[in-house]
Order: sequence, then structure tokens, then C-alpha cells
Amino acid sequence: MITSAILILLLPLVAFIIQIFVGKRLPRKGDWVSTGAMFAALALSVGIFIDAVAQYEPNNVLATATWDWINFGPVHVTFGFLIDNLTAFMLVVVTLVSSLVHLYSIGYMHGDPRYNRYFAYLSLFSFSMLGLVLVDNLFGIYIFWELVGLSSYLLIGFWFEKDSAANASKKAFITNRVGDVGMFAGIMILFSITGTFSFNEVFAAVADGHVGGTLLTVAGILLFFGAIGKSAQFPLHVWLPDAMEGPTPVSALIHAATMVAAGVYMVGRTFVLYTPDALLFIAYIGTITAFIAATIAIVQMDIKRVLAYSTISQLGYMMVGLGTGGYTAGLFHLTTHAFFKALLFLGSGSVIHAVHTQEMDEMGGLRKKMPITFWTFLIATLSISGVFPLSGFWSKDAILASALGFGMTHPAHMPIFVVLLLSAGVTAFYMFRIVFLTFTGEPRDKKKYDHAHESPLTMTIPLVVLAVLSVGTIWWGWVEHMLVKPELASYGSHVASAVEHAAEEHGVAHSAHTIAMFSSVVVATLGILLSAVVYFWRKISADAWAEKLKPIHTFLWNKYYFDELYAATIIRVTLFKSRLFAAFDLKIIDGIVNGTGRLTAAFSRLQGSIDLRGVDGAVNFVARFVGYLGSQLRGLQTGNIQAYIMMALFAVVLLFVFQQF
Amino acid sequence: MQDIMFYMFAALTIASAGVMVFSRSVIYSAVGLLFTFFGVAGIYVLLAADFVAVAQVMIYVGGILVLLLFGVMLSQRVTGVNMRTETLQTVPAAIVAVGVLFILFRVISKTEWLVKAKTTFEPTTAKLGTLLMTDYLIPFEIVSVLLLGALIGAAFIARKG
Amino acid sequence: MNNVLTWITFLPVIGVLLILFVPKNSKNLIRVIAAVFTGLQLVLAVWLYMNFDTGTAEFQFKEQYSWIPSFNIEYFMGIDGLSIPMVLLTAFLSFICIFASWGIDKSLKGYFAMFLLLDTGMMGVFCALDFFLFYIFWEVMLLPMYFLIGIWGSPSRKDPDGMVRGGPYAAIKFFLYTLFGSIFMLIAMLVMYFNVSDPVTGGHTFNMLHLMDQANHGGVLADFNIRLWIYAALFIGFAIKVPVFPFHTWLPDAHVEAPTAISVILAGVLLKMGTYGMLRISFPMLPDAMKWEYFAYGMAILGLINILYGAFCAMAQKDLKKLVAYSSISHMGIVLLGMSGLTSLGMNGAVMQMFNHGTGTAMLFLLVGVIYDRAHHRQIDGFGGLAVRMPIYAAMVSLAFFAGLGLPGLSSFMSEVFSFLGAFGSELFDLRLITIISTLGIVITAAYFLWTFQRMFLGELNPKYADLPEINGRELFTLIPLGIIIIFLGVYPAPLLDLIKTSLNELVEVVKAANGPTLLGLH
Amino acid sequence: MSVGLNHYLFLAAVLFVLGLYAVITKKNAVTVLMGIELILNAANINFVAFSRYTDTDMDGQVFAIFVIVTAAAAAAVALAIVLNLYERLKSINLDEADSLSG
Repeated sequence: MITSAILILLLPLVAFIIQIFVGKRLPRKGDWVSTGAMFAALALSVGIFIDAVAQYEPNNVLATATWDWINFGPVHVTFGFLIDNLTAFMLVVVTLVSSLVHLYSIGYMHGDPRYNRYFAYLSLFSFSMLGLVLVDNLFGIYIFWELVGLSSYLLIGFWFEKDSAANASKKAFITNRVGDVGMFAGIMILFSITGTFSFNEVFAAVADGHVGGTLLTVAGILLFFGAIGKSAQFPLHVWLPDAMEGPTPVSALIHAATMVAAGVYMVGRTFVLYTPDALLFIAYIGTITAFIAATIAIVQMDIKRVLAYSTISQLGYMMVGLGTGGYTAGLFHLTTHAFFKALLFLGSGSVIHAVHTQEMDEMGGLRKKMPITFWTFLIATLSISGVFPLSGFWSKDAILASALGFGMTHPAHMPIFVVLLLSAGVTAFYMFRIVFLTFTGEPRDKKKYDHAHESPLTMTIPLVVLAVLSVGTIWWGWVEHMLVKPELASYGSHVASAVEHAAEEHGVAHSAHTIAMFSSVVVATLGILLSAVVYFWRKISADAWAEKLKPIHTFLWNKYYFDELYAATIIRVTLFKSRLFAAFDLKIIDGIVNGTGRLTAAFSRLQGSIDLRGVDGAVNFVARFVGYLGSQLRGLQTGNIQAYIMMALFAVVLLFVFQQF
Repeated sequence: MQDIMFYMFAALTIASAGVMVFSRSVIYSAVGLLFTFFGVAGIYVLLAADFVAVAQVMIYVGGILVLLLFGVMLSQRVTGVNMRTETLQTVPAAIVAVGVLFILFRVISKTEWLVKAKTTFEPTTAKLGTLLMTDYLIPFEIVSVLLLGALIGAAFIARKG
Repeated sequence: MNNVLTWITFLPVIGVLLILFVPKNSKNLIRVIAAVFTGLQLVLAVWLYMNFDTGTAEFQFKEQYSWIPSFNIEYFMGIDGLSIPMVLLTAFLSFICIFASWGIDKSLKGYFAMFLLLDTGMMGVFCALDFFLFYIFWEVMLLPMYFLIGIWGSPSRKDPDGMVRGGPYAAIKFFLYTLFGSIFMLIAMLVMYFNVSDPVTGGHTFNMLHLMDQANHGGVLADFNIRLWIYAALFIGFAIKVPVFPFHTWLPDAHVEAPTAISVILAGVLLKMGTYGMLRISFPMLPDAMKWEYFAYGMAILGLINILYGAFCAMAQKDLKKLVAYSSISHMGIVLLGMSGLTSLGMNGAVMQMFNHGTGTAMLFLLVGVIYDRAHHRQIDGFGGLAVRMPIYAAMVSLAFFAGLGLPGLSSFMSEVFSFLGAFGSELFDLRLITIISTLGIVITAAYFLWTFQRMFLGELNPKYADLPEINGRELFTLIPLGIIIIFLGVYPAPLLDLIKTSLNELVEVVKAANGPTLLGLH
Repeated sequence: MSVGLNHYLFLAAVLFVLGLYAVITKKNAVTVLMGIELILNAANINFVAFSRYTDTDMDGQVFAIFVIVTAAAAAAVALAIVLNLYERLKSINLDEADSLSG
């Protein structure tokens, strides 16, 4: 088991190293190296997953391994693997999507001048993401956390000649860093108290009550900052739409299916660390995110951007699931979302590949030209909209049920459910808007339409595979049993309130489920119908309504002005500060230094002038006097040696005479 | 006998030195100097310094004086300079000279010399040679080098003009 | 190999003597001599590394001879876990810098002679165990550095603001600053000398081991206030070298005006001397000074200021080299912060950071040199899209930049993280808030490095540089070893950590013991 | 009165003063040089006399030899200088070589 884990981790790393150094010289620029490594990893992951299913126990730990890594003497930092059911799930999700994206990329990226570099980065990402899933400690998770950020940076900026891509990659990395700093602070708090990074030991310390109360809440919220950054939660969600500058398969893999879900995974992994207050915080952040992103998605015209906002919104759902105690629901939605969102992105990539534009204004009627893409895309759309019996229905319903249950036990927090339900409707609306605008109706750009064609097999096979996975209704039962919310009762007293919270919830869970199911179906249907009315039958003019609701439309079109807000505040303040400090450095501090130098120089000049007039004056007087004497005596200086000799001797005689008498 | 010899040589020396000093002709001066050197050589003999005496004759008479005469002749022949040598400031010079003489006489006569006369006369050459090769080896070598340097320097200066 | 430390210190002097006898037109011979002697030095350093006993905190390879007996001054050399990484770093960077100096054409002979002399000074500082000897080496470095910046740096120029800047200005500034610091160190040294007695003879002593042994302290050193003053004097002396805000302004000037190799040495080795001095002299000799806890807080806050202030200043720079210089200030702040918590983690992290910053910043300066040699300017905004034209160079720069911004898997990540963790987990002082604010520096650092990378390498290729030559083999030769070390220590820091941890844990124990029980009782 | 050390010293003193007088008064450089030789001879007489009459053994004589040698060297150089002087001034009169006059 551990051997496979090591192999799973090393295969993409080796592929990365091969690709980056010799990829260019390999046949087919080495795409088979990365792809092959990924499929091998997939096979191994499936093996682990099968083991997990075979044992079929809740939260089963399949294997662990630790190695001494950094030894400070009093403090050891270990590196290790923790393979439990959650890991097994994540491994399969990551390797599966990653393999399909690799395959898809062979077609999509064909002919790119940096083809081998692209696969190298994909491998690097796969390595980091798998590491993130496999490690058994906070330190390791932080390392891989940053590494996925790096690969995301590299892939978003893959076409770095475009300024927008370069900007987007930078924005992604820095925004993530902001979250990471919070996460790091959280890790520091936990480490300083428990003296270890290992999940199990930290959990044990929490269970023993070594750490608790406000400090634990703060630590939890700080940890969650990392997830806010990585999973593009409000208010750090701004990087994800821009990240669509990267190649579309990358968007599918990193910015939809796996990396952005890492935040959710991390929260799930460290779930027992979160106090009820921290969980509430998570739930509200998720709610706000889900709603904001969904509303923005309504008006965007760039197909990938709509999908990006949809991703943000769905990530918000997952967070709400976790935050309201629906541990299984959140992680289940992570899994289903990974498949249908990857499918949506790959489908959109297929469309973009065909028409060479991302603007939905220039598409339309592509159904006939690209049947496979259309049908798979439709399945994914139905799934994300929560249409029975597709996978999205089950997972989203679970989250709604969790939120409703939470609201029923804590009526003050009922708005979470309401907002979420509303967002579900909005989701159905804007997702079908994509379908209608892209695949139905009359082609709006004839020339592009004529050029369009179905994508090659390497691209359509992944679509079909993902579509099949999105249909899979049987998922639910497995997951519910295998990923059970960690038994909080087994931990110390501090989580007692959370236990109560969970118990109450359990009581209402059943009724909540039923209500949630029906309401979500109704809302989804309404959303789809409205969408059809506006964009399929064209009974209502979208433009007219946009005109009528001009302020709202503009507000949404500008994404709540988040970018502008940040540009005007944080970025501006930072740049201002940096200029201020630099000027301070140059003018004040260095000014003082130089001023000291100048002052010294000035003082020395003053002293010099005193010296010149006073002291030197006296000296000069002496000199002049001597000079006068000299001029009088110069007659003696005949230049004649003999005269000198005589004078000297004369002096000798004189001296002698004086001495004697 | 020795005393007589001393006075003879002393007289010769001083007289010829007087010729050298007071003669107006350079040639005469040179001849006077020649005899002075001889006189001094005699004095050396009286002082039992046979080797020094011989060296005096050979180097001064045979070397330096010839050199001086060459100098005189050479400049005269080439240029026709008046070889009369004129004198300057004779009176002050005389006063000073007499003063110095007076001082020297006074010092000499007033000083209690730690005299320890030796009466024997024996050849000094061997002893000198030994001394030069032992105690005075380094000065000896330095002088050799000095001599060489001086000769080269002299040749250089004279040639360069 | 009895006198290996003497050899390693004075080998470059032999090189200097040889170079002096070489006619100044045999340029290649001079370069080869310099390379051979620094190479031998590196070999010796590696030998030291191989034979270094990591299990003991004692000084090793000791050499002790009486030097000036009338003042009880000794020629006393020895290294422990604190000095050996610095010795390795010095030898390694000196060797690399010879190759980075290959293209110097202005009186090459003088340059290499000065460079080797500087090398001796640096090595001596890290090996000396006699305070007086330490001080001598400390000052020996100064003069070659002055000339190297002043003569081989950029020429004097008048800036728009009317200041005359350039190599000579920077050299004088560096010289005066350091001299100013040395005076404080000298005062402290003399007070120590006259108040510490040699346990054997009972006389005054400069022997560091005696100075470290508190039992020998007497005279005015019995007075805690005096000890604080001495500590403060030493701190100022070393702080200028680090450099700690507000004594840092010599650094941007000196780094920017110096030739590439000298910037590398300055940032890679000289900056470490400040913190090395604190760890070698201030902490062990006056371990109880931190009882006056404002020192610890002061140090941590200065570290915080260095980190954030350096990062903000770096962000505003238009000159690439100046940016790197300010990033050094920022990174050295982390060392300071790591040390201030008096924890094993922080102290080891800080020394690791010293080493890793040495390699990382060396790489950065070398890379700046590469582009400057080609484009003859360093204005960040003057480039653009170079990644298309120079992919290998861009890869190298991104490696160095990512190392600079503390990306996991690269060496400075480890040291930064553990410095922060060490400070945060301090048992003696509550540095938690300071540390958390400091970590914001990570974001700013990422921001300015990535922004710079974008402006230089991404986007459309600036047509002006359409035929800029790619990085050449000699330059790669200097960069790749650094890159390998950065990656290797980032993944597996144990080789470095094992070297230092015994000595540093011992140091932490000593200092902690002198400072009494924990103040916070966190554990 | 038998001849003793003082006699020799007196003789030397007279020679010295004569030489001095020549050095001071003579215009002709060659003659001045001769005066210098006289002075040196006077000194030499002293050396040898002391060597004879005091407990210094042969040292005085050795010095005398050195003086002779040095004098020879000096004479050679001096003559060369005289020649050179002539080249420059067309005269060997020392009173004309007064470019150092104040």
C-alpha cells in the first residue's frame, strides 16, 4: 500500500523531471511520458481505492508511514503518508481527472511551441496535488499547498506573451499567498502548542484538551484562510476567473476539479480542529461565496468565466456543507463536482477549440456540428443544476439538507439555507444559459460556425468518460458510509458543544432531507425553465431586462467591483507604502546619513576657515617674519660652496672661542 | 736619528704643501702635492706603517696625482683655459684657517693621550692582510664595490657631459 | 592536516603573493591562480565538512599559539557547528565568484589580489577564536572591500537629486559605516578584555572560550547594567553589518555599485558576519543580557521592521540590483527574528537562513550580473518578454526568485518557516504577534518578485532585445551548483542541519539557562 | 724633546689647515680637489699615528688604507664632475657655479 503511495507520488515527479530536461528531444515531445505516468498512477490509485471499498469501514485508515525528515534535536519533523478512505477517494478523483486531462491535452495543445513544457507543468501539478492528498502532517500539506500554487502559477501563465495571462498568474499566486500566510499562522499556533505537525498527534492533543477555546477557534479560522485562498472563497475569490487565461484543460484540472477543491479537502482533513465558531465562520463564508459567484455568473459572456464563477459558487456550497456539519455532503460534492465541472470545462474547451473564441456572443447552434460535446455538456449541466438522478443532485441535495438541518436547529442561521437554495436556482439558470447560447439557436457568427468541427478522439473520449461518471447515481451510498464525520465524541470535552450540535442535527436530518430534496428540485426546474424562456424560446429579451435593471446588471457585470475595490485599496495602499518607504529610505534615513556626512564636512570647513584665519594667520605671520629675515639674509647664500665652508668653519671657531672663554 | 728624519719629512711635507696651496699655477700645485704625498709616505714609514706608506706612494702618487694631472692637462689642452688659479676671500680664509689651526693645536696639546708607544718595527703587510680578510672583511668588500661604483659613475658622468 | 584552518585561511594570501609576481598582462594566468587557490580552499572546506564531528558542540580543528604574549593575545583558531556552514559558504562563494569575475578587465591583477585578501579576511573571521584575532580579520576585510567597490564598482555620477553617487561614494559609505560599528565592538571587546580573567594565569584574556565562561567574568562585568551596555554596543557593531534598520543604507548603495562578484560576496558572506557575531560573541559571552527582555523584543521588532520595510522598499525599486539588495535586508530580518526567540527551532532556522540566503542571494546577484553584461542596464521596466528569448536564463531567474520568495522545496523555505516557528514558539518571550505580522512579509516578497519577473520576462518580447544572447556556459557553471544546493537543501535540509544543530542547541541551552525560567509558561 | 704623538698630530693639523685654506680660497676646481686630498692625508697621518702610539694595534692602518681607497674613488668622481662642470659652464671656476645662490 505504502509502496503504491510512494509510486503514485514519484511517477509524476519523475515525469516532470524527464520532461523539463529532455522532453523536447523525446519523440512526440514526450507527452506519453507524462500521460503514461498519470495513467499508471491512476491504476495504483484505483488499486488503493478497491482496497478501501473492500474493507468498507467508516473512516478506515488503510496505511500510514512516517520517516524522520528534519531533526532539530528537541523537535523532529517527520514526513509521512496517511492513507484512509478520504485519501483513497481523493487519489482516484485526482488521478482520474488528471489522466483524462492529460489525454485531452494531447489533442488540445497539439502544435503548441512549448508542448513539452506544458506536460511537464501538468506532471508537476499532479505530483503536488497527490502529495497534498497523501501527506500526514500540516507541514507537508503546507508544502504541497504552495507547490500546487506554483504549478497553477506556471500553467495560468503558460501563454505568458499575453499580458493578461501574465497578470492573471501573478494575481493567482499572490492572492493564494495571502491565504497561505493565514494558514501558516494557524499552523504556527498549533505547532507552538502541540510541538508536532502530524495530524494524528495534533488531533490527539486537541482531544486531550491541550488546546482549546478561543485559541483553537483562531487557529481554525487561520487555517481556513488557506482554504479561502486556494478554494477561491470570498473575499479572495478574485483570482479564479482571471485564472481562465490558462489553457482550458488546465482550467478543468486545476481550477475546477482538483486544486481549488484542495481547500475543501484540507478542511475535511482537519475537520476535528474546527470549533463550532470556526465552522460557523466557514459556513457563512461559503454562503456568501456561493451567492456572489452565482449572481455574477448570470451576466458574464465569456464561457470560461461563467464556468469559473460557477466553480467558485460550487466551492462555496462545499464549504457550507462542511461548515454546517455536513462533512460527508461537502466532500461528496467535491467528488461529484470534480467530474461534472471537469466535463464542463473540457466541453467548453472543445467548443473553444472549434470556434477559436470564448465569447458566447459569437457561438450558437453548435449542437449539430459537435454532437458528442453537446450531449456530454448537457449531462454535466443537468448534473450541476441538480436534476434527478444525476450525481450533482445527490451531492447538492445533501449540502442543502445539511444547511437546512443546521438552520432548523439554529433558526438564527436559517438564511444560509435560503441563500443557498436561491443560488441553486440561479445556478440552474446560468448553466442552461450557456447551453442555450452555445449549442442552440442560430449561429451568430457564421464564419466561425462554418469552421467548427467535432474534436478529435483524444478530446472526446475524456468527455464521454466523465459524462458516464457524472451520471453515476450509485455514488451516494458508498460515500455516506465510507466518509463519516469524524467521531467528535472520541475527542475531549471542548468539542462537547459540537457534539450536541451534531446530535440535534441528526434528529432533524431526516425531515430536512426531504424538504431540501423537493425544494431543490423545484428551484432547479424553475431556473431551467426561466433560462429556456429567455434563451431558448426567446420569449423574454435578456437585453431588455438588462437595460431595465441597468444598475444591477452593471454591478454584476463588474463582478461586484471586487477587483476595483482591491486595486483602489489594498494594491494601492501597498504600492503607496512601498513608494513611501523607499522614499523614506532614500530621503530620510539615507538623508540623515548623508546629512551627517555633509554636516561633518561643513563643520570641518568651518574649522578650516578658523584654522585659516586664526591659527594659520599666526603661523603665516611667523612665516612672513622668517621670510623677511630670510630675504635679508639671503645675501649669505652665495651658492658658492667655498663660502659656505668658510662660514661653517667660522662658526666653529666662534663656538670654540665662546666655549673656551 | 728618527727625530731628524721626522723633522726632515715634516718640513718636506709642509713646505711642498705650502707650494701646493700658495702657488698660482695649477701645474706647480700639482708638483707640490706630489712632494707632499712623498713626505706623508715618509711619515708613514717613520710610524712603522710600511704597507700604508707603499700604498700611499702607489695610489696617490701613481694614481690620484696622475689622474689629477690628466685632468689638468686635458682641460687645458682642449680649452686653453688659463691654468692660473685665482684666489678668493683670502683674508677671511686666512683668519678662519688660523683659527682652526689654533683650535686644533689647543685640542691636541690639552688632551691627555693614552700613549702607549711601541718601539718595534715589524712588517705589517701580513697582519693587515689578515685583518682585511677577517675583521674588516665586510668593509673591505663594501669599499670594493664602492670603488667599482665610483669608477663606473665617474666614467658615466664624464662621458655624458 | 594539522593546521588546516590556518591553511584554509591563508591559502589566498599565498595566491596574492603569486599574483603579485605575475606580469599584469598574463591575465589568464592571474585568473587561473585565483581559481586554483580558491579551489584549494574549497577542497579544504569540503575536507573539513567530511571530517567534522557533528556529535559534539566542542570546537574542532583547534590551533592555539601564543602571538603577542605581553597582552596575552593568541593565535587561536577553531570551528564549531556555527562556523562550519559559514566556512563552507565562504569557500564556495569565493570560488564561484572568481569565475563570475572572469570578465573584469580593469587592472585584473589588483582586483584578484584584493579579492583573495578579502577571502582571507572573511575566512579568518569565521575561524578565529581569539577576540583580538577576530577583530583583526574583521578589519582586514574592510580595506579590500573598500577598494573593490570604489575602484571596480560603477564610476561616480551625479544623480538627478544632486547627490554624487557611484562606486566611490558607496565604498566610503560602506567603510565609514562599518568602521563606526567596529568602534562599538572595539569598546565592548576592551571592556571584556580587562574584566575577564584567564583561569590559568589570572591575567586579561581575549580567548573567546574564556570570555564565554561566565566563571571568569569579574570586575565591572559583575554589574548587570554594564553587561547590558556592552551587549548593546556589540549589537550595534554587528547590526550595522547585518544590516539592521536603520543602519542599512550602506547596503543598497554598496550592492548596487559594486561589481557582480563583490555584490555576491557582500550579500552572501559579509551580511552573515553580523548575525554570526551575535551568535558567536553576544549570545554566549553575555547570555544573561536577555533577562532585560526588551533586548529580545527589540531584536524581534527590528527583525519585523527589516522584513516588512525591506520588502516594501524592494517593491518600489526600479533597479533590479537594488531590488535584490533590499530583498537581502528583508531576508536578514528573518534571521534576526529567528534568533530572538531563543529556541532551538528558531536558532537553527536562523543559521540555516544565513546559509540559504547566502546561496540564494548569490544566485540572484549573479543573475543580475548576467543581464547587466548583456543589456548594460538594470532597469526592470526596460525589459519585457525575455522568457521567449532566453528561456534558460528565465528558468534560472525563476528558480532564484522562487527561492527568494520561500517556495517549498527550495532551501530558504525551510529556514524561513523554522525561523518563524521558532520565534512564534518562544518559551521566554511572547513574540507571537510580532511573528504573525512578520509573515505578511512573505506575501509582499512574493508580490515584488513575481511582479518583477512579469515585467522582465513575461509579456511581449521587447524588440530592442530580440537578439540578446542566451546565458553562456561560464555563467551557468557559476549558477548551477548554487541551484543544486538550493533545491537539495530545500528538499532535504538534514546535511546542513546536522552540522549546526549540536552547537546551536547547546548555545540555546546556555542562553536559556542564563535567562531563568520561562516567562510565559506555554509548555 | 723626542718626537712623539703630538708632533705627528701637529704636523697633521698644519696639513689640514693648509688643505682647508686651499679648499676655501681656490677658484680652480682641480686645485680645490687637491686641497681635499691634503685634508685626507692629514687625517690619514692621524690614523696611522694613533695606530702607532696607542693601544689600537693595526686598526688605524686599516682605516688609512680605506681612506686612501675612498679618496681614490672620490678623486675619480670629482674629476668627472669637474669635466662635466666644464661642459656646462665653459669654466672650471667654482665661483661661477653658483646657481644655488639665494
